Amino acid sequence: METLNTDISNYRNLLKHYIEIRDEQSLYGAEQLSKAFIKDNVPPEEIINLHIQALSELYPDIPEYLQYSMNFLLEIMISYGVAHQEFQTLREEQSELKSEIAVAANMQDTLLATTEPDVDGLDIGVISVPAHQMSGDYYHFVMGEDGSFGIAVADVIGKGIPAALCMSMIKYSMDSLPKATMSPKTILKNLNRVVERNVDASMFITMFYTQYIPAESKIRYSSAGHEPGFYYNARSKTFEEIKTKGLVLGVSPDADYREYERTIYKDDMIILLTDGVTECRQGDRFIETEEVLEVIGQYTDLPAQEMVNKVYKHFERMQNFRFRDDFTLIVLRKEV
Amino acid sequence: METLNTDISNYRNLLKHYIEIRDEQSLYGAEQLSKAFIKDNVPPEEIINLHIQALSELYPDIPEYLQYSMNFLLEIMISYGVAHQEFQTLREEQSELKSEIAVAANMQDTLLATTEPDVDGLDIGVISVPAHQMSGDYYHFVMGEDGSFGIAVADVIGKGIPAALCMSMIKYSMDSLPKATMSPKTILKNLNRVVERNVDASMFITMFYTQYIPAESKIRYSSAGHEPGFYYNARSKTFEEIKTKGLVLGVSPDADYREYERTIYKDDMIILLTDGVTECRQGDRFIETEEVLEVIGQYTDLPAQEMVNKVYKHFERMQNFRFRDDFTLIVLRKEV
Amino acid sequence: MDLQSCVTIEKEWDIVKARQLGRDIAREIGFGTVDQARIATAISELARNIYLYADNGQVCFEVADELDQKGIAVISLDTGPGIQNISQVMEDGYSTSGGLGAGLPGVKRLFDQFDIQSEEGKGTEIRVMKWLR
Amino acid sequence: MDLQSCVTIEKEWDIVKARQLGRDIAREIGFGTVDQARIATAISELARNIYLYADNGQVCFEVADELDQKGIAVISLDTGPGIQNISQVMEDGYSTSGGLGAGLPGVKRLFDQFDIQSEEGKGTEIRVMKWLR
Ligand SMILES: [Mn+2]
Ligand SMILES: [Mn+2]
Ligand SMILES: [Mn+2]
Ligand SMILES: [Mn+2]
Repeated sequence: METLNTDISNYRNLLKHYIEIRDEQSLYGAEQLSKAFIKDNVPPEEIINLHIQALSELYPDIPEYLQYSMNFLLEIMISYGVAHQEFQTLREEQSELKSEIAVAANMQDTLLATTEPDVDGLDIGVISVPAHQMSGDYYHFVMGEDGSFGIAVADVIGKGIPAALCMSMIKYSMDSLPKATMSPKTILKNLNRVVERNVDASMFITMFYTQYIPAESKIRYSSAGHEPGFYYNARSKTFEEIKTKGLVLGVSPDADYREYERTIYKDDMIILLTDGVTECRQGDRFIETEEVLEVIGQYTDLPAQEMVNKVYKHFERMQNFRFRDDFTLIVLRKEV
Repeated sequence: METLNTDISNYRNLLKHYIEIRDEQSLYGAEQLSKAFIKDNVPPEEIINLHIQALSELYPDIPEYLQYSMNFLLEIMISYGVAHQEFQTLREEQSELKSEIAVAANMQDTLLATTEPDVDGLDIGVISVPAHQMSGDYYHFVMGEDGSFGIAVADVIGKGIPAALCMSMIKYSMDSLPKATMSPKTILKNLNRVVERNVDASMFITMFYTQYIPAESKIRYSSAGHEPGFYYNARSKTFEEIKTKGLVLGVSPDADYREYERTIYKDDMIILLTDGVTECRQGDRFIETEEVLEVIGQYTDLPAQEMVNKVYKHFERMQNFRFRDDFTLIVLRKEV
Repeated sequence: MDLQSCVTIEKEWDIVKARQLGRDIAREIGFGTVDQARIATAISELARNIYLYADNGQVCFEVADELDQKGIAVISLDTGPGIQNISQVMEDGYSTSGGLGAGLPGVKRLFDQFDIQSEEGKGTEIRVMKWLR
Repeated sequence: MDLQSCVTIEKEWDIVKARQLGRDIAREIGFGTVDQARIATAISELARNIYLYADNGQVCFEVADELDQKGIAVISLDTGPGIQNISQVMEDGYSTSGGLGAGLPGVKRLFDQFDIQSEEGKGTEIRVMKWLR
């Protein structure tokens, strides 16, 4: 808070120079000095005081009314000084809070870590990026014993910390399901009960659960109100929405889920995602599904992982490097 | 950002009055005006500009050097203005973050909700208050089928959001344990494995698990490095520390826990707690265990719930209404 | 410690009186212009709280003249409704007036020491201290 | 749009030159003292970034004179290392200089419009616009 003598003389000299010559260089000096003051936590009312001191040293015969006017200005500046101090506290608090959240986000990463299954003849690409520090999107691979495996993609309605807390619940619930129960509709039915019982009525979770059965070249899937994925037909080079019906998790304790089935062929792809992908924005406008498919379509020749990376980078740029929702995109391509 | 004409004339009139009379009332007016400016988001450089304008209206023959000096001051104030604007953004961000955390804390409350068992001849009192919005303390009652029940009291090393996230894990893990497994040492052994597998190596959890068996008037307990509880002997009116050994959860995958047993008699009490109770501070000093017991001892005649409430209020006042750690205190009194 | 001088706060004008007295005492002790203005601003805040929320109250001043340091203590006393949740009132940004940096946290920032005691239904005592550097 | 006037930033002195040119143009357009000072401060920030982090760069000015509004555009162009993580650089408090309210978020606050494009290894282009009110 205390103004150093060097500051006073610095300020006075620069001020004198400016009053005499009025060049841009003194003003550039003023700006540099100002930043140094801010860095040293000098509040704005001290600046006014510094100005008064410098003036009266430079011009001892300054008119009285001007002296008084400066005292008045100083009085006005006190509240700005208090606000400035509050700012500094707030900054510290904020950075503490953010590092707390960073730790939690890290824990979440450890917790939700999942391993992509290494299945012959299947190329898998995954990207999942939170909009804020913590993610409310979730994906998980579940290995079955017969070579089949499951993929869960989920999205908590909401973002940030509450969504992340909710998401960790899904993870534990998934873990506690008996591994034998691999049927998508049974998994959703079980999870629905857990969510309904444990989570606040205002929190909903959507999930798309797909089971891949290599022996039959088939997928089975069920959806709990989740954003529909797409089926890419390699022969016609067209996308088709994967239509499903199913209530979001957590609404009704005894929801039942339909199970669908589909055979997939060589070079076909299954595209799973959350609404953070399909509801990207350009300025104030939500993009259309066709635009999303167009973007994905540009990269169908790439390996699955490169493909999802490219699509992500495309939307990142389009949205000015600020996603408004968590973004998860998974591509499965049948190679044989 | 734009200064209104009424502001200019307000400012000018007040300034004129002050220069002429120099009374406290004008300075009080200045302060009120200053607060109004801040409320209207007027940045400090605009205040300097306002001052320049008012001065030149009041004193058209103001010396040139003073004009220039004020321009210099204005230049200095620009960086303060930018900081002031950043402050406003920060305030909004902060309040958003805080309400996000409030939602998460609410979810946590729903999630960790537990029902005190209603057991004949047993009086139970519980209080658990987080230091910040979210708690890293946890307690849970588990009903057994033979009339026995278990009480888990746990504390994540750490506070705030990461601790709370970690705590919800314990809740799910507890839920997924088979109800039949009521033995304290088995429960801790199982939980230890879950924590070790799922949580970051830097996160540790302490837990004290007590099982009450009404038929035998016995408690069985095991501890994973948790703050020791106390046994209150109603005949001698003395407290005795409940000594245990056991590694904190999450350190080693195959930790084993010892199980202890004790018979309790009419009017005896079991006091379970977290270190937020025993490590209360008075000024810069941690209080001693004897002081904690002295405080608890003052209220032993009250019903268990009133007792824990009184103890909490005592420490709340002592710590100037700011707890540094989550505070959990549970009292079981055998009534017959 | 000198004897206390007090200003009873009943009308808005009394806020000005308290400021004036506080500023005069601060000047006598040797505080510079900036600190005088800070002290006056804090007095306003304390006196205004009495004026707005309590029926009865006063702002008092003490001069601390110790061996190694001099300072001013400002004490605000009221028999108002008291403060239910002190931690909340001391939080930044809580002030319902909407102003930045106002309220009791602002008063705390303007002084070196801050103490508050409050009992619901009985009143509030705030004591702040600023030392001359 | 008028033709661009540019200042190449090589030494610290060029920062002053850019400020001067920007301030002159702003004054001609009709911006008042406060806005002139804001524009000059933002120019400093942009030019300093070039001076400190890029080998080669310039700060250019355009006068926008449209039917219903006039304004100034300041464009900073460099062939420096580019910005790896733009979202991070645009976050408040990121600035490693430690100063409050400095950095690109500060520049953004001083103007009405802000655009940034950057490619790693190629350079950065920042374009800001302030309208006369
Ligand atoms: Mn979501
Ligand atoms: Mn979403
Ligand atoms: Mn803890
Ligand atoms: Mn603790």
